[in-house]
Amino acid sequence: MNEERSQDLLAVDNLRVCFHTRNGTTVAVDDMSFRLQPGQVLGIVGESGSGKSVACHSLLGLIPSPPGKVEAGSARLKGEDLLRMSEKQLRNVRGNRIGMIFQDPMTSLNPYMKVGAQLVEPLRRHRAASAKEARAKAIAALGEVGIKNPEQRIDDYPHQFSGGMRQRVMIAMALMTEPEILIADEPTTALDVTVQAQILQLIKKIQASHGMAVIFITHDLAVAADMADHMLVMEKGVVVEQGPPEQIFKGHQHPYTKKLIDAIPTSSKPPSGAPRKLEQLVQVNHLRTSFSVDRHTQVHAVNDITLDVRRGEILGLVGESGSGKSTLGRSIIRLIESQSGEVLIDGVDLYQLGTNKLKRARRDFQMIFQDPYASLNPRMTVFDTLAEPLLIHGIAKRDTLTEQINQLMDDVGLDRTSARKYPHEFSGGQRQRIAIARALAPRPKLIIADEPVSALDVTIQAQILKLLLKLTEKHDLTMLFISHDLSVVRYIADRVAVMQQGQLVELASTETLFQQPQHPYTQALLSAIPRVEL
Amino acid sequence: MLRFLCKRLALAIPVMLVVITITFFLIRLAPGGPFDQERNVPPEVMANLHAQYNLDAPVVRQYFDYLGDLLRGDLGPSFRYTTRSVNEMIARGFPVTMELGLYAILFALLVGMPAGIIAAMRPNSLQDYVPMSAAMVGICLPSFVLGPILMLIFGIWLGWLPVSGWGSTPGDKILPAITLGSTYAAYIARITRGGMLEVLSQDYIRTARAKGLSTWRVVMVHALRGGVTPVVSYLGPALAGLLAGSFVVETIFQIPGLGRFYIQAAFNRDYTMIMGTTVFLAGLIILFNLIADVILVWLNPRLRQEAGH
Amino acid sequence: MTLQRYSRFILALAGALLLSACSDGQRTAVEIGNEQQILHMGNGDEPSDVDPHTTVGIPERQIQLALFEGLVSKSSETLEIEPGVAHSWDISEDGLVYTFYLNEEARWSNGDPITAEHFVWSWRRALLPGLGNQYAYSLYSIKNAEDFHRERISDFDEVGVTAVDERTLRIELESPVPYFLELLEHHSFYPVHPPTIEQFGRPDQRGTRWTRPENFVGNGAFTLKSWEPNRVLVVEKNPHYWDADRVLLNEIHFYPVQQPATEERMFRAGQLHIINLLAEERVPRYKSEEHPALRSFANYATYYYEFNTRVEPLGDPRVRRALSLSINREQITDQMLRGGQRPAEHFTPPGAGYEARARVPYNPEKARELLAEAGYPNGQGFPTLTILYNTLDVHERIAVVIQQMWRQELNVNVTLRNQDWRVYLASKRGGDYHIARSGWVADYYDPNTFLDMFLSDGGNNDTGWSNERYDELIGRAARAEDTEQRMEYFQQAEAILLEEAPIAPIYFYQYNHLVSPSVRGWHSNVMKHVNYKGVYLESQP
Amino acid sequence: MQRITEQTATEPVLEEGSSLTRDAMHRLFKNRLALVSAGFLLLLILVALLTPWIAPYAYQDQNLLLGASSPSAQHWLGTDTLGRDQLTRILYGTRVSLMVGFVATAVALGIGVLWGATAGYLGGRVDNAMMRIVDVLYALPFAIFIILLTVIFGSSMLLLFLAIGAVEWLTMARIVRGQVLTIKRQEYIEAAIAMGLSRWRIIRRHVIPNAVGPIIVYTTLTIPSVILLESFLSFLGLGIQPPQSSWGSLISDGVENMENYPWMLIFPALTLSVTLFALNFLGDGLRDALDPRASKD
Repeated sequence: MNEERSQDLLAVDNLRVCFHTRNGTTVAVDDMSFRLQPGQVLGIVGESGSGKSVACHSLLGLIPSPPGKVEAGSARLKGEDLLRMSEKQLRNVRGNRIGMIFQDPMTSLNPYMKVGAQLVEPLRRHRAASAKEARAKAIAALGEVGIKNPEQRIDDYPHQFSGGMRQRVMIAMALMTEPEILIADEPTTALDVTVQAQILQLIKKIQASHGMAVIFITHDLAVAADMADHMLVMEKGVVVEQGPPEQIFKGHQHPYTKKLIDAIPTSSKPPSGAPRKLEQLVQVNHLRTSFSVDRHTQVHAVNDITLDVRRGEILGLVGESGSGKSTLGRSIIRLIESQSGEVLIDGVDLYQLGTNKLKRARRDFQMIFQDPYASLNPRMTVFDTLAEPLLIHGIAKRDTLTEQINQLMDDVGLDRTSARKYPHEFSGGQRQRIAIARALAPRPKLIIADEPVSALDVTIQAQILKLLLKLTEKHDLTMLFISHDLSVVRYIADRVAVMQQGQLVELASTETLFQQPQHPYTQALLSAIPRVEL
Repeated sequence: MLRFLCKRLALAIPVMLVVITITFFLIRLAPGGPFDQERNVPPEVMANLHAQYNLDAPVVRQYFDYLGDLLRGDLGPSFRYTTRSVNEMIARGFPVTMELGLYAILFALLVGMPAGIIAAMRPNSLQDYVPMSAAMVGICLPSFVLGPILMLIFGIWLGWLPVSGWGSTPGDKILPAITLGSTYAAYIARITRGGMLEVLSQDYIRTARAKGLSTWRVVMVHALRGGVTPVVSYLGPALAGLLAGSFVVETIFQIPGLGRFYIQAAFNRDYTMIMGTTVFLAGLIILFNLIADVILVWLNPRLRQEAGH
Repeated sequence: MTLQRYSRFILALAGALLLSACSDGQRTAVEIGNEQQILHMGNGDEPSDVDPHTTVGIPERQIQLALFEGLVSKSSETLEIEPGVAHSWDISEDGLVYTFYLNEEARWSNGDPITAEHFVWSWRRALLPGLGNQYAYSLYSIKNAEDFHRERISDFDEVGVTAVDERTLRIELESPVPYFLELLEHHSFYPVHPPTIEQFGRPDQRGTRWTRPENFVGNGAFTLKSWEPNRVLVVEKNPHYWDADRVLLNEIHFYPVQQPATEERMFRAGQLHIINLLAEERVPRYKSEEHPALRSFANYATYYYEFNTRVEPLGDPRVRRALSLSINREQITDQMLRGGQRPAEHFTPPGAGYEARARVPYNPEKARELLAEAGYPNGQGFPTLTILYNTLDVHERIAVVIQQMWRQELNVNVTLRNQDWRVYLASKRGGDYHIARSGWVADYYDPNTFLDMFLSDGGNNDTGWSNERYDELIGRAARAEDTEQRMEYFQQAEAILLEEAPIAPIYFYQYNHLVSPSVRGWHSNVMKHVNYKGVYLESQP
Repeated sequence: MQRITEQTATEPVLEEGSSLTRDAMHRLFKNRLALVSAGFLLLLILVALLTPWIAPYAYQDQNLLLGASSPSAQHWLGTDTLGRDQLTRILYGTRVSLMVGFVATAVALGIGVLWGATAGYLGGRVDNAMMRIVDVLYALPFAIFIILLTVIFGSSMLLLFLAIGAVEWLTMARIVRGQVLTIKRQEYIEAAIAMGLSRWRIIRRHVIPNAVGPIIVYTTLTIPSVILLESFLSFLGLGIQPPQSSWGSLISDGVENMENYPWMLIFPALTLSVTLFALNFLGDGLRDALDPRASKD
């Protein structure tokens, strides 16, 4: 590994980064080494907290310091060690020889400045370009990343661009100085699949045309495989395996790599043993929910939707952000009031119930939320969180309470002894288990799961999905599973409904939908999924 | 934008009405009339005096008369400063108070913002602790202590600056502005620091640094706009509070400002003067809050655009 | 920007500010004033007006002394009556008719001559009911003046003031008033310029624009130059004044400075020649330094406590006397105030040919005896009373000290209550108090101004105390033709006042203020009377 | 804890979790400055409570013969112009100032929390109406109103409490409302609604416990501003009734005498400043402890 090759563009050796906080020292990156050749795409894969971003940021001195500190190692960019450069020298590298793009395009552009002003900055700084030159170059760059009317759009503010467009602006900004290396830190994680596909395409194209080296950081193995020539797999700050994608996928050595690969939901739902009942549990008729943005504009988040959920099935509800899928989920159980339409659960129209009847009826349908950090009251122990629905609906008596809670803890695979702990003491996956236990507590008939795994790392995601499958089976639950991730839906759902702009565009059984998508939108969605094609 | 302004101005009317009503009846509840003196006067004289100022009418009648006059922009004659109308007193006092307030705010901004920015650049270091401790001292030192101390040092011991007056000798505006501004400087320093810390942790600051920009440019061009937002929203109420609270400094430094008029009016039971200044100040407070809101909108391109439509 | 850079920036800013301030050399207002004969004076409150018929306060009085002149004037050095607008006068044998002969040179500040008719017009105005002149009662010694003022008669011809001719004014009195000439010097007797007043409103209209600098016409040694509220009021020499040769100052600047501490700082910073009042706590320091600017002189005024005799147990004279006897006045003046005040063992301050014989000494044994007689041996069963005073540091400290004295000497507990001036007045007037701090400053230089206050129907008697014998003695004094006899009546009345003790005198005021040594011809006196004539400034003291 | 003891012997012992509050305490204990401040304040409160027993002199004791004397063995912090022991005066002043600080803040807290929480939780038109009222009151020149009130009705402790409380509750209401609005949008509230909990139970169990942190922080920051406000009133002679003393009245006496008897200004001013410092540090410390991510202004 240590032989010095003259054509190395970037040679990182034995990098070690620590964070010294009040609560002690954490080693974020340990003994990391890699090489990057000109024109190469290096994919760094790992789950959250694996140190993949810290490593790259520390190369440019962009980690918060204190508490972060580079403790050892070297990073030679054409022989010059970045880690030993003064802040001033580093500034000449940043945005000049190494460009960066970040995960969240919504927050990574300065909302107070026109994009043009932000675009020209690297050029003005590093090339001492005149304002006019820089502007011309910026317009050209915007054009190159596929923004229409760049002459006009250059004077817009970031909020006037959509998420995908903003990521294009970010890329254009990184390209302004024609850097030797582009570090892309999870550039598509916050985007919808269709947009993600476009952006990935764009990066590929630009990489090829400019001959740049790219470090592509992602948690998504499939995306990395799609992009990279060479991959690094990181776990807890350590590079556990590296090699070309084929080698990683086929000939992997490390158990963690295997775990990652296994966690990718590729298969469809294993056919269940019991014969499917076709009886309906929920019937939604012509449901409409709209919000007024201001006096003149109304957004029809749910626009005349009719669908049914059958007893015992998992109905997947798919759509990109803003498609109204969450609103539909919430409208069904009247967490958001609809303007018209009806929701029949077991034949009873929810929208006809009075306040008190509704409260009592609520034990029959529960909800699991996306963000496991926000969905649990931080000031209640797990015990209290689980006891609440049990006591409210008179399911448990004082003397059976502990027993029932223990049962719930067992069900979701949590240690009984941790019932007295508070949510913040658990990891994200464990929290989601608590939330599932809470939803299960009143023994509901229907569970609305709103993106329950999208905030979780892949390995955790796989566990939670398995758990959900197991539990629906065990408790004979019906579930409306809302997700933007088609692979996940394919893995868990019996039937899939696709939503676009408040409307239901397609509803079919999972296999039918994935094999023969009818609606063009469904087709677009499916084709945008990054696949591991080896 | 126009609708927003109209809405806010429409809201101001009931506010003003409440202010007027509360003040009007409150001062009439107070024991002691405006013409009480140490030496008693015969009841006939008192009755004549009251008649001269419409004080013999039923209170409710007086109230509506007052409202009527107010609509015509007439705040009435001062009871205490008999030759002067309240309008005239306000016209004389307000510019002085306003000028003092502006200097004080200017001082507060000039000292407070840099201090806050500097502190935010290296949190929890000496560079943070020194200006922030100074700010704390500023908050904890009431102006009626700071003023006399400054006067003693700079006015009497060193003889550099005058200890009283306003615009009659050069430099007589410096000490009052500093005295009045120091507390605000301290608050602004703290708020700026907080705002800057918030902004400096934003993603777009990382973007700016990743572009290789200098710290100076990152802070001044990228962070400042967002970082000063809380300062701006603080400034509206602060300036209003400063105008209403300048009386201590005005008293200590012999400044013929509105605050001093007001306090004297309260002690003198100068009903019309109390009413006039209260109404005027309440109007100002509303106005300044409105201005602050407008600036906030203007600072934020997204809101600016929405307001523009 | 580093810390160093920042601190350098701030230092530079501060330096620039200071430089800009100091560039004008070091000459103070006082130094410039000395050269240009401009006197800078601290003057307490902002004057409400300068109209002599509608104002009541001392600050206004100080200014009116420069802007107006009565029939007679008073020397500030000897307090003797001197000619004013009238160069001479006759008094009838029975003391009821006064005839004044006006100086031909006497003119208004616009050059018009002053006529006797102007005085008649002015006094009529002062008495017009509609004007609401709070000092109108000082004209009541004139025949029928009170009836006119109280609207019992409407024809002013019946009032005893007549312009015999252009330069002769005759005044008839209700009854002889030995101190009538003293009264004439009071501002309610000042003449005002009829055409000017009529130009800006009715004669009985308050607060018209006639007292604005641009409109003002007066007859004093000075005339109004400018007036910026709460900043400064400037008067300048009146060239038409009959005695203009003796007026040496070009201008006087009156600064409204409420706080004594501020005033003193201004004096020290060279912004004032004269300060109105030196705060008590500063006096000892100036005294010990023998500071040349300190002027300390007795004032014809008394500080005392009033007892509300309608409230038990204060209805009992023994209780009142006991409370009064147990105040250690000497300690208050010598240990606490230390501003030269004299302990007041009687009510009327010595002066004007009168010194009371009766005394309330500090005698705690006697006080305890009296209290026991009244049924409160060693203070047992004595209810908790309250001392009321208006909000001011001195009053507060005196109340605290007296509270402590009563506790120690009599085992009597009192609480303190401070009220804003107007509320305090309302409480006192409404009888809503137990014991109230009070002070009386003489209107004129005669014991009567003190003693007639406690007449049963006295307008300023808030104690509820009445005593027929006392009323009779004061009445006799008013009618007495012989000064010695008159003083004897006062002596007897005062003895009753002290024995019955509706009040407890505490000290006689001492007036302390600072007058820069460069001010010459300034005489501080017992009546706080100022005569700006003859005052001048000298740079090298 | 009852439920734990009911466990059968075979059950494993439950692990005690540590709540956010306990975590916050933990963090607070690590913040030395805040801890020292808290200690100082506790000491101050203790001293204030015990003043009648520990003060070297009775508060009204005066010695006119002594007058103002500099610090000595008998009078550690000197005496004032009436020869009253300065230490005693400051101790009694502490009682008054702290009482004004605490009670007025409590008044503000009471009204503000109730108002803000109601408006925030009910939302919609009620919220609109209630917050408009707050806006209206904000527009009143309140500093001046307090002065007017104390001038007119005399300055009783009760009036001070009410008047100052009446000013400070507005900000408190706004903060609480903001807090409630944020909490209301949290998914755990939605979860609670989905569970069929009653509105009152949601407020009690889910909203209030989560709003407590910022309220406590703001409270510690309100107390110093109340104490300062009282001192301003004292400066105008509208503060507390003598012979009682408050820090404000002592300081304003001290300012008058600062050249002659500097100890009359230095010691009360020092006490006031150190206390305000401590309250501010404690407030900052609490804020950091309760919300480690929150901005530290």
